[in-house]
Amino acid sequence: MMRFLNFFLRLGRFLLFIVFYLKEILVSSLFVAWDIITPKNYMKPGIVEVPIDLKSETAIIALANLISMTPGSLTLDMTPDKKKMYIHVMYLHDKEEFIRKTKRQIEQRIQKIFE
Amino acid sequence: MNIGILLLALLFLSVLAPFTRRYLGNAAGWIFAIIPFAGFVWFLGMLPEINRGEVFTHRYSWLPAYGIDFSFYIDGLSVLFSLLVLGIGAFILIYAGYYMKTYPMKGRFMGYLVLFMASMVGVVVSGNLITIFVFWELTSISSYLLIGYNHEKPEARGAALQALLITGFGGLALLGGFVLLGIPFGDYELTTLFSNPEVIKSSNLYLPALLLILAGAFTKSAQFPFHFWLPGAMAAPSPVSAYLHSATMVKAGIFLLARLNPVLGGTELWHYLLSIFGVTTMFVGAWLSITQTDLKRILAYSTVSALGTLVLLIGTGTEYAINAAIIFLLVHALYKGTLFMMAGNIEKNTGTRDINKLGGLFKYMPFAAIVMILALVSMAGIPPMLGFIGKELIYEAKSNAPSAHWFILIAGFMTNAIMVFLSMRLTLDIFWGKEPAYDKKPKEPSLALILGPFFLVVISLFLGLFPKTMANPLTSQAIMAISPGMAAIKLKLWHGFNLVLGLSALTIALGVVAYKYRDPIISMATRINLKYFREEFSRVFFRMIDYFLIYTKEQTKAIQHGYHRFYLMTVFVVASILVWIQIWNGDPVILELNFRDMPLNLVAVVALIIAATISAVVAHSRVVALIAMSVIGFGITIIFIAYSGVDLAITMVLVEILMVILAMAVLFYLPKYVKYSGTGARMRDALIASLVGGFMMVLVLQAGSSAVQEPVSEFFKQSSYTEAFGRNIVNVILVDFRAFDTLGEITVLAIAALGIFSMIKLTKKIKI
Amino acid sequence: MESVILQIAARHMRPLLVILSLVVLYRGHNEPGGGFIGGLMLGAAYILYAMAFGVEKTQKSIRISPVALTGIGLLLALVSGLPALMEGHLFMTGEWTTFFSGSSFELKLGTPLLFDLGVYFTVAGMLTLVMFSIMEE
Amino acid sequence: MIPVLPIILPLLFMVVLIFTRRWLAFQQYFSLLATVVLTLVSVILLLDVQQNGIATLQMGSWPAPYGISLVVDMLSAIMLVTVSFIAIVIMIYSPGFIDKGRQSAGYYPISFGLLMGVNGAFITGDIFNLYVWYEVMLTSSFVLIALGGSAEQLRGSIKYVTINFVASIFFVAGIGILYGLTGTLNMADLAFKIRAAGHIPHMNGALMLFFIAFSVKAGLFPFFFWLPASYHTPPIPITALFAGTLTKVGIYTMFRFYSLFIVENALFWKSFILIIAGLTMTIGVLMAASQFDIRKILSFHIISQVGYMVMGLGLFTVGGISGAIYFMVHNMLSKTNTFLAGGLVYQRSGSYDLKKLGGLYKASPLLALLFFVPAMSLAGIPPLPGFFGKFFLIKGGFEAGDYLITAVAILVGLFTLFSMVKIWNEAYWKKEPEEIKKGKLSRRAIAATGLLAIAVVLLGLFAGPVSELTVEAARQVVLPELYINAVLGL
Amino acid sequence: MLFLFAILIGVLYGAAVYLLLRRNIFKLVLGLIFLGHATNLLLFVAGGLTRGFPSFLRDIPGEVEKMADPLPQALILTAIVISLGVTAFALVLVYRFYSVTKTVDLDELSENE
Amino acid sequence: MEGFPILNLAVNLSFASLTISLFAGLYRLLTGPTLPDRMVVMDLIASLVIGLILTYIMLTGQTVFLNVAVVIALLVFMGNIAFAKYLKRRIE
Amino acid sequence: MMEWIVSLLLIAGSLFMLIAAIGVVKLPDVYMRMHAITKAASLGAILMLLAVVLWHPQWIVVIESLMVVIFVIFTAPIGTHMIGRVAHRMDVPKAEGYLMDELQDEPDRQEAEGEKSL
Ligand code: NA
Ligand code: NA
Repeated sequence: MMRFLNFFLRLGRFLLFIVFYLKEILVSSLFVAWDIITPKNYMKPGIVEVPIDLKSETAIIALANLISMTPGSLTLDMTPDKKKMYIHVMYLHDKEEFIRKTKRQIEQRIQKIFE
Repeated sequence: MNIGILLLALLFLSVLAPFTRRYLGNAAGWIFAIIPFAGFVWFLGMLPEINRGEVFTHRYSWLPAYGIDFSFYIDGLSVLFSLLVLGIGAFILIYAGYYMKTYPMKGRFMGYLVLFMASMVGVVVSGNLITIFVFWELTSISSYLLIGYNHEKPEARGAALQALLITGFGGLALLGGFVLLGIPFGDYELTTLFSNPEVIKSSNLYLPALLLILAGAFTKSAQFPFHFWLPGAMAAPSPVSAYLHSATMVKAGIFLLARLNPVLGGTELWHYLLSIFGVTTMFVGAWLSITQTDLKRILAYSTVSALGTLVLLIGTGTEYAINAAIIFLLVHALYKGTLFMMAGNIEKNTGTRDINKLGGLFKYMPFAAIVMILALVSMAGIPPMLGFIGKELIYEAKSNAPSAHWFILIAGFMTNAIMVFLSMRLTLDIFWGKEPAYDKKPKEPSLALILGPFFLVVISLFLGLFPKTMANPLTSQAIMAISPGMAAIKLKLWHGFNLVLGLSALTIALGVVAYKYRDPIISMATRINLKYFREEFSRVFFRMIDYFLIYTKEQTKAIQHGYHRFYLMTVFVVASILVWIQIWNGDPVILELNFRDMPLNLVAVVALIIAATISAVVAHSRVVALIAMSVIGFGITIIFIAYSGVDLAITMVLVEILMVILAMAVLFYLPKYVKYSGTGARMRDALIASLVGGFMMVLVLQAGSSAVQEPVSEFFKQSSYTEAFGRNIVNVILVDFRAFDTLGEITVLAIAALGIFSMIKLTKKIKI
Repeated sequence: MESVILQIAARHMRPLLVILSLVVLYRGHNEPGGGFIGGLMLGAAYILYAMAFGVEKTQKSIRISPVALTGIGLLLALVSGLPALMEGHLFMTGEWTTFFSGSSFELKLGTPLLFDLGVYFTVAGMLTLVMFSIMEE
Repeated sequence: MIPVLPIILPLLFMVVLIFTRRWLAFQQYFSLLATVVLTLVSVILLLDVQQNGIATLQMGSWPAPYGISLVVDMLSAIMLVTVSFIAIVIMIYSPGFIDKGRQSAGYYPISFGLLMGVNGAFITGDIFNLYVWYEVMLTSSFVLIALGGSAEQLRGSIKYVTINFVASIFFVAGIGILYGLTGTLNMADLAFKIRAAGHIPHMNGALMLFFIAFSVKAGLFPFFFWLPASYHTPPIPITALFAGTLTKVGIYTMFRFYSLFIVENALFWKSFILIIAGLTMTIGVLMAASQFDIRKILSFHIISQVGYMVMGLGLFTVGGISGAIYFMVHNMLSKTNTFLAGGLVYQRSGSYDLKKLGGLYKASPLLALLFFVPAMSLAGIPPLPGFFGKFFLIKGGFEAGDYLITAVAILVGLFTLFSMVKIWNEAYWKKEPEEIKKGKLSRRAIAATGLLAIAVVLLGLFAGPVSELTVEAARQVVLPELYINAVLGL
Repeated sequence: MLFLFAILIGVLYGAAVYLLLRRNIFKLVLGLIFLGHATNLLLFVAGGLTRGFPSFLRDIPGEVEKMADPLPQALILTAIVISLGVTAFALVLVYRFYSVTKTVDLDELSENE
Repeated sequence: MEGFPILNLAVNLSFASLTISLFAGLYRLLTGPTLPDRMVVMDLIASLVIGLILTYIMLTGQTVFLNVAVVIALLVFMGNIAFAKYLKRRIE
Repeated sequence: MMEWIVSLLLIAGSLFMLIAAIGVVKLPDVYMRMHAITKAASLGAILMLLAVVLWHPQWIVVIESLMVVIFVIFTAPIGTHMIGRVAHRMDVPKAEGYLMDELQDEPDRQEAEGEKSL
């Protein structure tokens, strides 16, 4: 029974997450699109090392993919021990801020869904 | 007894021969001779019936679909030849059994001899042109194997090759001639041919048929300018020379001319062709024999001359001429067989055949000497040997010829004088004269070695002494077979004093004189030969072969040059030419340009594919080329989708992706791309490419613009769901309507996979 | 060391691709798909796995060798022609049976489907055989 | 049912051999048994065709022209029997010659793939299906020719694969165009439509594409390059198998297509084919004369002799076609036999190079005989079958009034004789070089070669009955209505 | 559209031929792949072009008449798969060729002929 | 789609932008400059093909084409992996 | 009404793809180009699929459309990851103005030689 409930909890989180995620994609996509079609470039690129706390492989790959699908960031590589991820960021204003935001907005949500 | 049984027995014997040596040893010859001797007797027994004018025929169904039977036709001509072949053959086998005592592979040798005997009998008793041809070719092959007996010597191999090629060439021509001959007759049976002999002469196939058949007969019978293989054939051991290359095989051509005389003869063309070739050969053969010193080569050239005489006589075609031909044939076979066997004996005893290194042999081997001298007497045409009768008849024939060319008569006269000269030379230089130092003392040949020569000479002598009772019964029917309606002339040794006798006497006188002045004559002949026959024919022949080989080598280098690109280029260029010609000659292409039918997006896709194609072609990087390939693949996928091919599009995408993976996996190992071709080559290739692309374009236009009323696929649309229970028609076609295609196709996949698998696994193991 | 992300992805995708390939195979008679496409997808599943983990590991995880798979496919395709003979029809004539006839789960099975299964295995076997051979080099 | 067996049995055998590829001895004996079974089936088919006329079968019971038709007429039946007999011989020979590595690397199953393709090509009555069998055959041959992968083999294979691939592409392009023009793939139906319509526009191009494709496969001038470039590279049983089967499939198909599809422009096609035939036989034989490698001589001869077969087609009379078919059967047997004998030479002396060989006549009478019989057959010496083949063709040629090509054919015979004798003189008669290897001959290889030599002799001795079959086959080729009616049931 | 497709097919064949005539063995393989593409397209176009009606039977009245000809599609599918097999084989052959001879220059094929 | 001019317009616009995009991709393929630059073009083209397929579905109403899109979406990345592996081998 | 929504979605989706393509042309280095593609693929496809689903509201269409979306989202990043990773290893030149490249300093980037997994 608990497991059943747990599943629905996760599903709810998952759906919420998707809604959030679609909004996020749309907004930042528009921003990137704007940046592309306007002559002036706003980008401040960089490749950032992000430590990850996820354990399950499913969760890790979900994280990697979501980061890539999020406009402005792209998973480039991961250490074999699955502890660090290297992310290419297009608008890197503040590294720490980026890491915080990624961990909070994506990693933690994923953790709740998959682990 | 049946002729078929005789032939089979001989063939069986020839197959058995190689295995007999171990059991029979040197006695093999005697035992082998039994069958030919039995055959000889059998043919002798036929003579009475034959002389009553009977002809024996047997027919066996052979190639019914082609209306060709395997048939025998035994008449006087066949019997005469068979008696010669089997009679002389029996002696030769006995002779060879001892002669070859010390040689290796005697068994095979005897086998070939018997095989030849069977083939030769086959030729003369065949009742069908094709049957004749089969045996004819077998004589060539057995001759080849016999000439090449001493095959470790290059000369023997060369001589065998030369003989085979020349007689083989003749054989092929002969086959062509026979086939042509069969067209107007509708049959190859001799009986058919003889029953209506005029058919071919009125046909326009006469000329080609005649020329081809003559090519066959002349090469086999060593007529000038094909004569040179015969002296070359002396590389064979003496039994072979005695048997094949004097007494029998070379007469096959003569036999053929005689056999076909009723069908082909009697025309001006026949007459002139045979006379010209005959007389030339007769004289050239005799003339070339003058300067020879090798005993066997002297005999060989004199054989050439005799063969020329025979052709000349058949070509002359008068009653006398035909009579003379048959008698001379007999004469020549008897004395030449003897002479060759004796030449072998002499060589065996003294170790040489060079007449300059021989001399004084009479006192060592008087009996053998007498045998040989009698044969030489016959050759010189001196009584009482049969040779005299022969020569008389020849003179008679020549002087009575319808177009009695003095030229022919003089040439004949000279030839005979040379024969007398040769006879004297051989007699005196070998048996008397200066005696060299022999390694070991020569002695009389053993019984088996002298038996043959002795009997042949004796027969010649008896035939000469009692021509009416002995020679006439043998030959009269043969003469009638050659020329129906002609009678055999009553033969006699003494004709009284007449022109012919005068000529004979003069011939002998001239020969004797010539012998007296032999040294200046020989040196003169040598000088003339050096001037006019600077090259021996056989050397010319081999040089021609060399040139031929050089030519073929060059040709091969030019065509099969090894450059893969140019092979492909040839294929493409020729294909373009052929297809463009077809397009040019075909129906006109009506081009309807309907721009409404061109959605811009598809135009763009086409443009994209073309652009990607060009970039793949000019790409300097393989990765670029491969990516361009996948762009093309995607472009084609879009086209498939735009025109309703769903399964196609899916498969295309999948295959494209997998292909890229595969190509990449392989590319790992290849080195970086290198540009090899220059601009000129590129322009040329572009031109070829556009030719091919162009014709494909036109063909597609033609096919695509033609509307088909009722393609078979209508059936698939109608019955896919109702009968095959599937809504995806493409899939239903693949797994049901045309599942057999699919079965083959997956087999291709499996085989390719296995191939790749083993190519990689196996080459790992094998060191290269 | 191969990319961890790829390995994780391959581990996840292989079962997905296998199931999808079966779906495509089954649907093929009525919808786009069929033995070829299914087989190509099945092959792709294992190739992906091999690209992530190497051939050896992949082969260990399948148990059946690609050669055998190819052979089984061919044999199935061949055998699918035989039931027709038992029915007295010509070779490769489609023979069908219907399960749950009339109900909403009506299921038509026939030898052409078996044939398609043979195609499926052969194609997959071929692909894996080829790719494994090359990748092992 | 029987007409499908020569196709599916090899597939079945192939599958069995795939599964048992680790048991070499089993593979050897099973393959032999399997080829015997195939031969029996083919003989039964032949007898059936002889008794009941052209046999047809509709795959999957789908009626012609919708389904795939299998058609066995006399020509197909003869080819089937010949090929499967050759396969028996090869299967006896191979274990004694091919190294174990190659044998266990798929030689046996893939050989059956080849047989499947070859038989399929002989039997099918559908042009696309024909393409499929062609590909089965070619892919198998690609694999076989590259099997083992020595540098020489790979060099040959690349040429072989590329040029044949191009030909296949031409073939399939022609099929597509023909389908676009007529809407059918069934050969009988196509032939029927062509005859019914009188004139189908634009067909010339497609026909020429077919001609080019088959010319490449058959090794006609000027498309033969792949053949001499590759045939001398694999182990000799493979070459022998190829020599006995592959180019003949091209010829067979050409016969079939010519008979069914050439209605218009017959004169153009006839003269075109005769010219190609003349050039092929001449150039092939001249190139053979220049060679010193036994395998190369024989390979170039294949080309020359293919010219003879095409000549028979060009005559397009019962006599000519029958001659060509007989010639083809003879050539398949004799050529395979010479190759196998060449393999024995190699086994004995370690070389194919005439310059390095010699003394075999003395060393081994059996070896000499085993070469002499097929070589003389190729050279057209009676009573061996080569003579009859040549004779039938010459007869056909003269009777058809095509004197020039017949004269060429006659002359080429001389050069053929020359090159056969060249091998004989050099390898057998020449004195044995001192440094020559004295290898041991495999009994199986000898037995196989001997069996084939006996078959060659028998083919000559029984030229009568055989030529009755070929005449019947030729009649069916010359009268395509028989084929059309048999398939469409008209 | 036929005209454009004909041009496209011509270009593809032309490109294939051009590539086959190159000396680099990689281009040869590329040429083979191009030949396959060109031929697939040729079969497709020569069999007749139909837009928007894939050959799936959906019991919609009148659809069957407009439906694309399924047969050429089936043929192309077969041809695609066959050329996949053959091309794969050719690729591996080329690879073996290189690893044995250490060259990608086709002109070095001429050795020993 | 018949009777909906706006949809027609949308389809055409979609085709237009997608085909322009295709050429953009080709441009990048030809200009590079690096191999990874060219490799990403394949992804772009694959996406564009999915777009084109969807547009064709709108044009013809034939939803079966979705199957093609599914396959492309599912498997195109394998091409990337292969390229990546090839390049990786080259730098090693 | 529905046709307007559908049209809008279709145009929007294709425009996103166009922008992605422009991005591929315009953006200065390979990483940024990959950004453009990854997003365009998903977003453009999602919008256009929405159009299709709305216009053809059948279960099978919905399911297949969902499959396209999920697969794109799942696979496209893996592809880009692979390319990005190898590009970085190849030291593909980066555009100007990078704030940092921490992957460059990653000690494990150079992998052991001779390892063969493909
Ligand atoms: Na059409
Ligand atoms: Na010949």
